[in-house]
Amino acid sequence: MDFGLALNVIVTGIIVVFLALILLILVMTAMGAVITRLTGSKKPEKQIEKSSPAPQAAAPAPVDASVQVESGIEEEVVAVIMAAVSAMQAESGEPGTFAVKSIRRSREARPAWSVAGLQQNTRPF
Amino acid sequence: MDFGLALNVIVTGIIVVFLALILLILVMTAMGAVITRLTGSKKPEKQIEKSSPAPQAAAPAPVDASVQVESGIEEEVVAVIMAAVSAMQAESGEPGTFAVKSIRRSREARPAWSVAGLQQNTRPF
Amino acid sequence: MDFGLALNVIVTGIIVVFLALILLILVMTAMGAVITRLTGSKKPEKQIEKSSPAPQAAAPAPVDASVQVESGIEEEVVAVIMAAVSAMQAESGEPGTFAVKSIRRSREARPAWSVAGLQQNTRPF
Amino acid sequence: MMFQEVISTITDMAVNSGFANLDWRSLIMILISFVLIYLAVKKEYEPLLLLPIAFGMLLANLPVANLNSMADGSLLYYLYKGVKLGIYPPLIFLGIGTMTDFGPLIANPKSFLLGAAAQIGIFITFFGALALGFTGPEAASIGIIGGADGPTAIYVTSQLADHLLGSIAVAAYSYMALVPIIQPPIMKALTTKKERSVVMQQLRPVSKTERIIFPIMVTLVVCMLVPDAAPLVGMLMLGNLMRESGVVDRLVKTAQNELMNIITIFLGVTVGATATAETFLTPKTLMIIALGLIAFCIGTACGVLFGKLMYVATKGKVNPLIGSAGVSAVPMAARVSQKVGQAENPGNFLLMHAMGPNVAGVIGSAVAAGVLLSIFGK
Amino acid sequence: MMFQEVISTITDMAVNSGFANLDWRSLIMILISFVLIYLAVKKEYEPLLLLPIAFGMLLANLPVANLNSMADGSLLYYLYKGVKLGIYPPLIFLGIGTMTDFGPLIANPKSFLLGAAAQIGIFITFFGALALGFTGPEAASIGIIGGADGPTAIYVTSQLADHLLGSIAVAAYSYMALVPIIQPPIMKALTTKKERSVVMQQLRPVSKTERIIFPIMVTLVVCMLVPDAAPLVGMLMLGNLMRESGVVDRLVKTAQNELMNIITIFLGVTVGATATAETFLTPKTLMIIALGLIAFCIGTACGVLFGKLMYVATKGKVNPLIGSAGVSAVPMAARVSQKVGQAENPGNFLLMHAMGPNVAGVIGSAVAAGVLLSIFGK
Amino acid sequence: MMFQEVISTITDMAVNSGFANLDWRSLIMILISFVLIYLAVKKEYEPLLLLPIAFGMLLANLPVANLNSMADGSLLYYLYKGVKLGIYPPLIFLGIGTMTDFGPLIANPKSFLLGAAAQIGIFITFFGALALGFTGPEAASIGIIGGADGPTAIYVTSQLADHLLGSIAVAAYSYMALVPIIQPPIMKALTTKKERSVVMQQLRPVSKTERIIFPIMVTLVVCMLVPDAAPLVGMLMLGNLMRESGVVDRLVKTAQNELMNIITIFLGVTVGATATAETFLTPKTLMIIALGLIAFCIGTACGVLFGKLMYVATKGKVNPLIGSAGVSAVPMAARVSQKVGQAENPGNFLLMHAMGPNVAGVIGSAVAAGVLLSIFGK
Ligand code: NA
Ligand code: NA
Ligand code: NA
Repeated sequence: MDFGLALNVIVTGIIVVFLALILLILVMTAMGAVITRLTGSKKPEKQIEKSSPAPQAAAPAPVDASVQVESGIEEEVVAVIMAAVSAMQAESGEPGTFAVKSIRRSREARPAWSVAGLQQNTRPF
Repeated sequence: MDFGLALNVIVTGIIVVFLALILLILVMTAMGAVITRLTGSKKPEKQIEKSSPAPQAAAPAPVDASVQVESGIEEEVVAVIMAAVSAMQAESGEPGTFAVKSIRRSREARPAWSVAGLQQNTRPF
Repeated sequence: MDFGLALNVIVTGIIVVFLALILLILVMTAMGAVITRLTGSKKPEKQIEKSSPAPQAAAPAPVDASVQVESGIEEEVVAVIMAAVSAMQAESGEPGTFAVKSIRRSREARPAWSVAGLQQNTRPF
Repeated sequence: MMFQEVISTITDMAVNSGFANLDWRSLIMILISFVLIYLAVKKEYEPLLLLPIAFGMLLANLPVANLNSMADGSLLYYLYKGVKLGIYPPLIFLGIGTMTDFGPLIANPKSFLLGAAAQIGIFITFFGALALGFTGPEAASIGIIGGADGPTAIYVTSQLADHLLGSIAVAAYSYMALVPIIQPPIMKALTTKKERSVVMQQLRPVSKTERIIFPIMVTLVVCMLVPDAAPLVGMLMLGNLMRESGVVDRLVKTAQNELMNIITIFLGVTVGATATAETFLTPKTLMIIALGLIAFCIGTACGVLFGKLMYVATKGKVNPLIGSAGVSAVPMAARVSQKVGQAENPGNFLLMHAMGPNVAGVIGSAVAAGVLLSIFGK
Repeated sequence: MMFQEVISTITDMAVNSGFANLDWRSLIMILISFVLIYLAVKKEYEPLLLLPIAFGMLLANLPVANLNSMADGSLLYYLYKGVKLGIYPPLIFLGIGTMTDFGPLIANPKSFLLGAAAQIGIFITFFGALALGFTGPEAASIGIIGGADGPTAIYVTSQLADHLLGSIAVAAYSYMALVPIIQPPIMKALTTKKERSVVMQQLRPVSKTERIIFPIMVTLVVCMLVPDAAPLVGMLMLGNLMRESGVVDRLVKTAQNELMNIITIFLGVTVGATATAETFLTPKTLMIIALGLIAFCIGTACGVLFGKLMYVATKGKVNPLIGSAGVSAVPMAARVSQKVGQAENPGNFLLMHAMGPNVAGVIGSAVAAGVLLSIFGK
Repeated sequence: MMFQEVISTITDMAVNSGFANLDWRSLIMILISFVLIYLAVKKEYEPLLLLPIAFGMLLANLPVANLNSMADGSLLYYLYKGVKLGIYPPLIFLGIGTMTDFGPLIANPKSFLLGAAAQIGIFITFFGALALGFTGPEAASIGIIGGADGPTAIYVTSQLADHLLGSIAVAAYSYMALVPIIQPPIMKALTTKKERSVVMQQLRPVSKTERIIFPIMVTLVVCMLVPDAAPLVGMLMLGNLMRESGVVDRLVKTAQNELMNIITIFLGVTVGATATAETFLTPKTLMIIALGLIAFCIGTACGVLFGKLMYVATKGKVNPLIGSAGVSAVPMAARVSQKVGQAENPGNFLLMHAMGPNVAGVIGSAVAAGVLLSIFGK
């Protein structure tokens, strides 16, 4: 076994993989900043409004067994929506003030929390 | 530049293209005549009857804003049907006596004014 | 013409074809026996129950013109179901005691009398 | 001077055009292609293959255009590679496997015997062809028409005698379309009224496990016994395993639709385009057409006669009419059994019983193909 | 010592990376590919082909990766075989045939004349290209842009001058997307208000028999006269025959969807990936873009002028605006005729009348392609 | 005399049949293929690939039939060309690109780090394989199993050491199916209850513009840095660009369905059919299976440990459980993160946060593949 070659490959490999993905982080972060500046970040906000259900009820946040889930939407997705709601509550500083009562598939083609994308990703390749 | 070659190609090209398509005109016209003689042109007439709505109302021919169009049928197709109706009126000698009130997709597989064909042709290749 | 070759091919061919298919009979029969022993033939029985309509009416068995056939199910399939019913009657020893009144496509994915399979086989390749 | 050049170019094009080079042989071929288009479109004789075949024949016989499957460098030459290298027919079999329900055969394995008996026509026709002066590989390709299985016939012929591909494909698909006309008289002539009236016992239900094991077993047994049948039988059974497993539905859907359709178009057009005047307009073609019919008739007869044997052996439990379905031509031949049986007794439903020999016939002709390939193949 | 090796490997990778080897020419090509992606995605310029073409161009110009269509052994090299050997464009034509309704042309065969007239732009542009110093085969490939038919342009160029494939494909598809901007001024300049207001007579209904015979007749006539057009016209007409026959719907569905889509992806990416800096960043590309525009304009003008001729000949029954549809660019050009006509008279509906010359233009440019291939082809 | 001939022919066929030539090694291979079919069908271990792979293995080991991917002239030999020439895996990546939502990664680009960390398993396993006596290219192919990405593993192995293709593909797909069993113990062992309970902040919404620019940027950066990754990454990103552009839906539909399914069938069967007894029944295969498991475990561990690092660096804002998703195995690994997290705190939803590292892992292993190909490739 050529120990030199081995170490060489390992170190180079790991460095290059990290280098490539760090470069991507920089590029994407820069891109995100540019786009936000250009568009004044108006559009994303609007999207948030659309995708967040208005707080209405007062049940505790953790999963409520009575939540109605439209057939065909997987458990997981409910989890995601729940998570999103929880996260927003965390931000707004008033936790545990409402629960998801009913989930329907949104009409929007490509919401930030891409439900369709997730389900498609489920196909095992 | 070989001026002779150029002219040669141009003249030959144009002559052959016209020759081919004129030949096609002759062949298709002959074929049309033969078929008409063989079938006594009965079938086409029946088709006309089917595809023409019976004149009922008395509004002026040009497009009426209140025309109801079934969703999925493009504006263009309405235009075509309108045109067909107008044309038939022009033939029958009594213009401007009715308007299209409502358009529904015909059940017929292959009407003379092939709506489906048109929509398929729309795909850009 | 090489008469020897000819006869050779014919005899060999026929023997090998029969040999192969007889071998398949043996293998499949053995397999059927093994599976029946392993599963105690419980499952198939259940399937029979499911796919056989309960005898209710008392009309004679041969085809009744008033049988309601769900659109999309071919005549043939009706014939098959009728045949199945007749056959069961023959087994149960009391012929001619009921008729098929109405046929609906079963929800089961793969019934013994595979209706879907039959229809697919219809495609001519 | 320049004008002269134009004249000469146009004269050149005229001289090299198809009109100037149309010989009567090509013209006849074009007319034959018209007849086949008519049969495919108006009579609906196996149009999925006959229409592309007929159009391929038309293209191949347009003078000068050189669009036949043997013309090195042409579009159809490249598409024909899939036939020449034996790729398309097994892929068609993959699709057929995904569409075939072997349940009736699993429920009644004795049907295999009828599927074997109906292949006798293949070998007897082989003998006839040999007697008429065809070479061994040619005779084998002609005999396989009697298998009543298009892709198998094309596979064998493409490997053994591809100059006959056009004639054999046309004969095979035409006779498959004519099964409802060819078979009934033979069936009636060979059976008694009593035999035709036999009502058969219901088939037992077949479990999913059996359905899954079946394609694996068939692959093992057939490919071990006749290795040359492996590409056809292996792909047929892979398709069936995919179907019955129920876990790869998206692959099944594509294999039985888009993949099969794409290959059907390529196969049909290029097989048709092998039929140039030189290879098709020979007395051989007429002989092939006659021999093909004989093959179908003998296959049908042998199936029915073997059915009679089973009728006797089972003391009247087997209706000999299901024997004719052993030629394959799925599912047409099984329907013919059903109809002839019902004509005798309106309450008799033989369809599912005939499906057993019918799908067994597909395996049977693949085995016969393997035998012939092992004897005459390179 | 070991540490040194790692350094040297990384240095090696750095030296061989694209960043170190990025020359300004590749950079410009990458920027051009961005512009094309922008046009395809935001402006929706024929995105089905322009997006794959643009991405192929991006891949081909990534330094070191060597992912261009000419790089022996690369992924795109293999996929490009389908272009190089003349396979993809006829198969695209097969799909187009299944989607084309030739009814309006059958109802009014005189439309063929307009479909012929609009091809004059091809030959005049050929002359212009020759005058600018292009070789004969190059000039022929450039001229064919005026046919306003992507697959035809790609077919001719791939056979005659595939170093220009990138530029010509980009020009062809860009101008096809720009038809609604390029044509109207020319149409208005060449016609009077009175001519534009002509209301045409309703087209006669077309029987199914005529629709079935049409593709067969076109194949016969065109392939006999111009054999080199046979792969394109033959496949176009096979597709149309399959469509009109109504008996092979499953083949039609696949030919017009999956088969066409798969080939469109392969064709687009590999055609785009022929456009390396060496072949694309030359003054020739600019000339091609200019000549392509000229070709479109002359084609439109000739169509309209011939329409005027027919207006006179028929004593005002033909609206000359339908002549511009003869360039093909189906169905965009026909829509332009409709819109310009309706702008003059809101009750005038030229669409179906313009579809005749429109689909005739497809046949016309295939014939022109055949002529050029027969003169300049190997 | 004649009878003797028949006897001799049948003896000949018997002697040359598979039954007479079945050695115990082929028999064991056939039994292994049965086990794999069982795992695919009953246990649903990645059946889309494992079922074709297993059946290919069965076909390849049928004695005499010679239906393995290396047997010149056989059906599977031709279909295997797409693997050998490196065509199928990039096309599968094209389809994966059309199905992948990179949104969570764009919203939180730091996830790229976890996608990088989880690839460390590849290189450590490479070292292990080298230590066990494998050659460099072999060790590289074995290491890449740790990428948890089937097409990438097949691509690298087909280019570097295709005699190991069968073992490596089986190991890769088996472990991908076993991700929900392999990962959780490692994840729990390396994290504290407090870490596992971290609730992460909602991801920001991602605009369409960002989604469109992302694939272009990834193509540029990755292919410039590691040109050998270009075929995989380029096609993945072309697919994703087609998806996100929203203007070529018909191409997207075909790329993610029919094209992908056709190639999956061909890829699976031919990869399985490389596994003949000679190449598969060696101690190497057992080592590969062991090393593959090690690769998965190290990858998972490195991902989680790097997650812990980010947990510290962000002062507890990152849940280290999402690190394990960096191995790719989309979307299984992300679901595992979700489940392990939820087991600790039922109100904690990590799925979308884990999707970031998950899809980053796909890019990460393609980069690693590029590095290994650039070092060991021709
Ligand atoms: Na048969
Ligand atoms: Na044109
Ligand atoms: Na990975």
